[in-house]
Amino acid sequence: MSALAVEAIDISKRFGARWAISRLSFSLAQGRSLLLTGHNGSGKTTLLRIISTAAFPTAGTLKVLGFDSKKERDSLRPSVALVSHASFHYEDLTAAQNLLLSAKFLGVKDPASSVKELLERMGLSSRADSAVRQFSAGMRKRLAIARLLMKAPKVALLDEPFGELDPAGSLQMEQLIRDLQAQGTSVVLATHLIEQGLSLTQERLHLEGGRKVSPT
Amino acid sequence: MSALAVEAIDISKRFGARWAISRLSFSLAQGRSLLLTGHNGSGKTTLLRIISTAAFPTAGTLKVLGFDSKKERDSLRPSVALVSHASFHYEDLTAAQNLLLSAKFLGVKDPASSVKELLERMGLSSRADSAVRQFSAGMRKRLAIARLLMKAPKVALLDEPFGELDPAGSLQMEQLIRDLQAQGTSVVLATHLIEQGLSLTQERLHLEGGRKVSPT
Amino acid sequence: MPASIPLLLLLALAVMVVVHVVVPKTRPILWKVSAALGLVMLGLLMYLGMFYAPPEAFMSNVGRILYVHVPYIWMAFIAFLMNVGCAFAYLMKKSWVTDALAESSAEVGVLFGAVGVAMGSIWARPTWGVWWDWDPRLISTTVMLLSYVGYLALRSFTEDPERRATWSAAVGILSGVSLPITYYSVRWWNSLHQVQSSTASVDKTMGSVLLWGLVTLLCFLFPFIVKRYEIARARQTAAMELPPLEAPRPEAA
Amino acid sequence: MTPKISLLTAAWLVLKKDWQIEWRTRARLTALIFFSGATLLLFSFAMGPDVTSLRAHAHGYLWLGLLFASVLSLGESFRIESENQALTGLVLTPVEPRAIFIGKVLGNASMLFALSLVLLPITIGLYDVDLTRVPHLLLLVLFLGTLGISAPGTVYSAISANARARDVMLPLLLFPVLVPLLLAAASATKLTFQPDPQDQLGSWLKLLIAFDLIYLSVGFLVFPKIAEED
Amino acid sequence: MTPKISLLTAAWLVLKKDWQIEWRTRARLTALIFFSGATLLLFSFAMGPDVTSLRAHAHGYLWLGLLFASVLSLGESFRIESENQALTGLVLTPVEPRAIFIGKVLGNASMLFALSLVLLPITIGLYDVDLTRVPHLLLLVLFLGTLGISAPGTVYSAISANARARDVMLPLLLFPVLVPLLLAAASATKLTFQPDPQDQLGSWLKLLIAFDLIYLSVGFLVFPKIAEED
Ligand code: HEM
Ligand SMILES: Nc1ncnc2c1ncn2[C@@H]1O[C@H](COP(=O)(O)OP(=O)(O)OP(=O)(O)O)[C@@H](O)[C@H]1O
Ligand SMILES: Nc1ncnc2c1ncn2[C@@H]1O[C@H](COP(=O)(O)OP(=O)(O)OP(=O)(O)O)[C@@H](O)[C@H]1O
Ligand SMILES: [Mg+2]
Ligand SMILES: [Mg+2]
Repeated sequence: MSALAVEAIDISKRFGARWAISRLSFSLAQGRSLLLTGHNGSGKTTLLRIISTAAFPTAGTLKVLGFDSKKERDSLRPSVALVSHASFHYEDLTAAQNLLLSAKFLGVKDPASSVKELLERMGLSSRADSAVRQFSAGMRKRLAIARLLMKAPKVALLDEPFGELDPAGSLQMEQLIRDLQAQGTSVVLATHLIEQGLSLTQERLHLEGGRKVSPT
Repeated sequence: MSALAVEAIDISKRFGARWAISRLSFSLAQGRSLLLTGHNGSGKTTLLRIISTAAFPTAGTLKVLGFDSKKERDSLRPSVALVSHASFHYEDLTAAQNLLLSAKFLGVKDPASSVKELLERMGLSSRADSAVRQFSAGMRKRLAIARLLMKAPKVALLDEPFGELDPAGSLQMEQLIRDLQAQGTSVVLATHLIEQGLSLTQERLHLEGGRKVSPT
Repeated sequence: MPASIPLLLLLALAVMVVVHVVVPKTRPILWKVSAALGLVMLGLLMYLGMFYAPPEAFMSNVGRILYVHVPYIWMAFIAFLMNVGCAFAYLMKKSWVTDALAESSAEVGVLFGAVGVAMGSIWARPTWGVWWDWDPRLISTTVMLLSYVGYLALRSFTEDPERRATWSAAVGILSGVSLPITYYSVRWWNSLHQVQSSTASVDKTMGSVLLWGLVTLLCFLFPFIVKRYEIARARQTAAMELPPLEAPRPEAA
Repeated sequence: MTPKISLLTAAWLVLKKDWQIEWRTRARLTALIFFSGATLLLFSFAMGPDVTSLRAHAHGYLWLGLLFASVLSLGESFRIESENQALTGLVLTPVEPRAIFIGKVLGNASMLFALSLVLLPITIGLYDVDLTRVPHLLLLVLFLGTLGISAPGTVYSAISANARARDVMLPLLLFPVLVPLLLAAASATKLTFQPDPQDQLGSWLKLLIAFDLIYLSVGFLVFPKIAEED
Repeated sequence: MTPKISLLTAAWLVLKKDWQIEWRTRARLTALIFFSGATLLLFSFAMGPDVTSLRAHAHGYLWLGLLFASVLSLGESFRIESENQALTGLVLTPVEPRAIFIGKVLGNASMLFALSLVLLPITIGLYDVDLTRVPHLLLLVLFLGTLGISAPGTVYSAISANARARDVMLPLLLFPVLVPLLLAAASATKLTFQPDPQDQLGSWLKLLIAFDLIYLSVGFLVFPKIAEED
């Protein structure tokens, strides 16, 4: 039996009086990838944030890579990474400085050169020394992806990764996802581009009002 | 000769030391629609903001509906509307309050009922009384579109309108664009989904580093 | 007054509150008993304070307000101590019970403290000639109350229950630092106001009347705290119910 | 094409929106009251326990407290507008920038005036001043003073909402401009607390009115230029 | 799995990042200096032209100025972290929250300490005090005092950065907690300006150190709980 990358046991998440995730259970084997779909406001971003340990379920247990996401968050965090609507960057640092900071926190060997390589790869090297405040929407997305790649996580959480990327960037993103998968990373991909998503993943979870339903 | 919706005469826009738009000239006849494409950071958002009079060209003249965008902005503004990355909403007001405010400023007749109708149309009526702060990315986009529809502009500027929308919302957006066009509105559509964009517009402008080039 | 007395009072309160929380059977009875006892004791306190105790040496009869002024402020102290305890307990192990207790003790503490300060102020008018004076004891007490008002404001401005609980536990502990400061302020900054009296400096009968007043008010403090606690719990459980297992049928859209 | 609604209607809508937001979050006024209450307390610490000297300077403390509170209040008022670029959204709607100015000034002034009313009893309690001498004139002074703070405050907070390090920019810009106004307001307030043998209150009031008119009209002229890119 | 870098390395990186941002924008310290300079000036206006009384209270004005500046500075320091949810990003990287606390406290304290150094000449100029009596002790008092402001300040600004009406929430929470510390710092400063016949400076310094230790350790314990959702 292969280990589980994600295992949700009856999790729910409440905001104020509203349940964004309701009694959700599912599991994903390590190495396999999951497509997350659902209407606007169905809870995709919330679920990804919970898996990334940026938020925690109000009730229920979530295990990621065998760790309880709430109690063992410290052990879990080095192995998951999230790209979402909020980009986590410091607006007044440059792209290179932002990445370098992550690299140092992660204890990457030779941070400077891996920053350079990643910026190159995401097509940002000509703007490495611009403050993020001056970036366009797509450039921000690219930088966020670079940050995820820097971490080389075991579980990669991608929230609408194709949004804002130009066609070339979109193709590259697909390739990146395949590369991650080839290295054994489980990808959880939330997107509204269902065909594209289906071609990249093996499993699917469709949410409606925070509940699991079969896609229609 | 039909009147021109947009006429750019050698416009440029500088941020700091960098030119986001360089010596751009183009025109768009009233009633026709334009597809705006280009790599990330090529200047699409900047151009749309300039057309909407949220920003002004550093050099050159831009005429929208025959008005000089800088000098006659007051006459122009009631007729253009923009949906972009920044949503213009008050986070602490509810969806309905935000729309109602716009409606009153616009002097719409019977504002309450048109707010209700628009929220219904954009699938937000169940969340009309939630603060925008609690909205998901797609719900914010829907609210921004509702605001544009409220204005019924002669020139509609749409910056990646399909981003963040679920498939149903995306289809509805296409239909909305066609409806706008049927009423004689010129649509300027910036998107990375080129096929979808081409099927909705008659003309195309491809930017590279802020300059007009022919798409490859 | 020996330092052990306030600690004993705190202990008594803690035991009663724990009993109330842990043993459901006592819930309808205990607070009523306490309140009733308090009422009876209050009647006696009036008599003792007005007629039995000797007039205060410097302030004559106005000084008799002492027998409620001091107990009120002491009750606020005890409630805030309880708040700090609950805040620590919450950060150690999350529990809605300690969160609710923290909320109720802070609110009741602010209430009792405000009454106590108001009485002090009423007292100050005839004795010092002003409503208020710049004195370390008065200021530190007021500042302590203000820091708990800030605590309550934060609670009411935070909607998410989990955040509210952890944030306010953190703020509660930091505010708790003002308790010992208030207590010692008289020694640090030499004070106009009375320092803590020792048994030596206070007449025997006065001391015992004061003690009577303290116990009386403790009998009121307890029902206030548990009643407020029950309100907080009710609000929590209303927000806490899990969503139904199946989606409600009609809302299929 | 002229806008469909009048300048004053638009200003009223802007003002109402501010009140609405304040009402929904309800945090601002409450927090301001405690903030300036605490500030007044702090002043008396710094000045030591001399009651007569405190009473003699109560007018100064009152206005300093209001000034610091206004920095926070103005900052908050434009933080609301810079989230999601809401101010740009208003301008594009279109709403006349001058209407935005009027609405915002009145919104800020009403907040500060309400605050000053709440601070009065605190002033009595802490500094033992006598407010009953000419209460109507005292109210007038408070009204004119808070309006005078709001007019340049609105302009500057609009600027600093877009500038870098905006929280710290605002007071930097604002304080120097406000010094004369504060001086006038504090002096006038003093004369409502204490006897006014030489009948100077009237001239301070006139000065205050003049400041208000100047600041309001300058703001009215200048605000459209800064509310949008130019 | 243990983090790959030590707590102190991480704290140092957080601190360096704050300095880097400050250096790029360069706005914060400049603006703070002008702000507290203006504050000191306003105090002397509000208190009237009595030089001896000004000199006698200079220590109080100095710390009040620092206190108001610290509210702005702390608010700005966490505005940076709440844009783009950068603080959440740090926690997820993962960076130990306690490292973030240490880094942020030192960042804020260094900013305030720098500010206090700049304010000293202004204090001389405005209030004519004598700083040369025990300069090393004065520096020590300033250091301990600004560190003591930063410790609870960091905790509270992290909270209020996410709370509603955050600009006004911070001082509301912070001021009451800081009052005793300020009192101790101001009293100690007074004794460095003026003769200290009863040799009380030492005990004030001890009190200050005690406050710092308490606030730092409480903050150290509490910060991890509030840096992330729980
Ligand atoms: C105006 C606000 C006042 C406040 C905030 C205040 C505060 C306090 C506090 C906190 C205590 C408890 C001290 C302790 O036992 O440790 C206390 C006790 C006491 N207060 Fe006040 N007080 C005020 C006014 C006055 C006035 C005007 C008087 C009398 C002139 C007074 C006389 C006393 C006495 C005699 C005690 C008892 C001390 C003892 O036996 O422990 N207080 N007050
Ligand atoms: N406020 C600003 N300050 C400085 N530079 C800016 C600013 N806004 C945009 N730019 C720069 O202008 C250029 C064009 O940006 P713009 O946002 O218009 O790109 P875009 O075509 O919309 O890209 P995307 O597809 O990623 O949304 C970019 O190089 C960007 O870095
Ligand atoms: N901070 C919040 N406070 C209150 N409600 C929230 C918050 N964040 C999300 N929600 C609510 O939770 C639900 C799920 O939101 P979420 O962002 O997860 O949706 P989503 O599936 O990602 O939608 P989209 O496709 O639009 O991005 C929505 O109803 C939303 O209103
Ligand atoms: Mg989403
Ligand atoms: Mg763009």
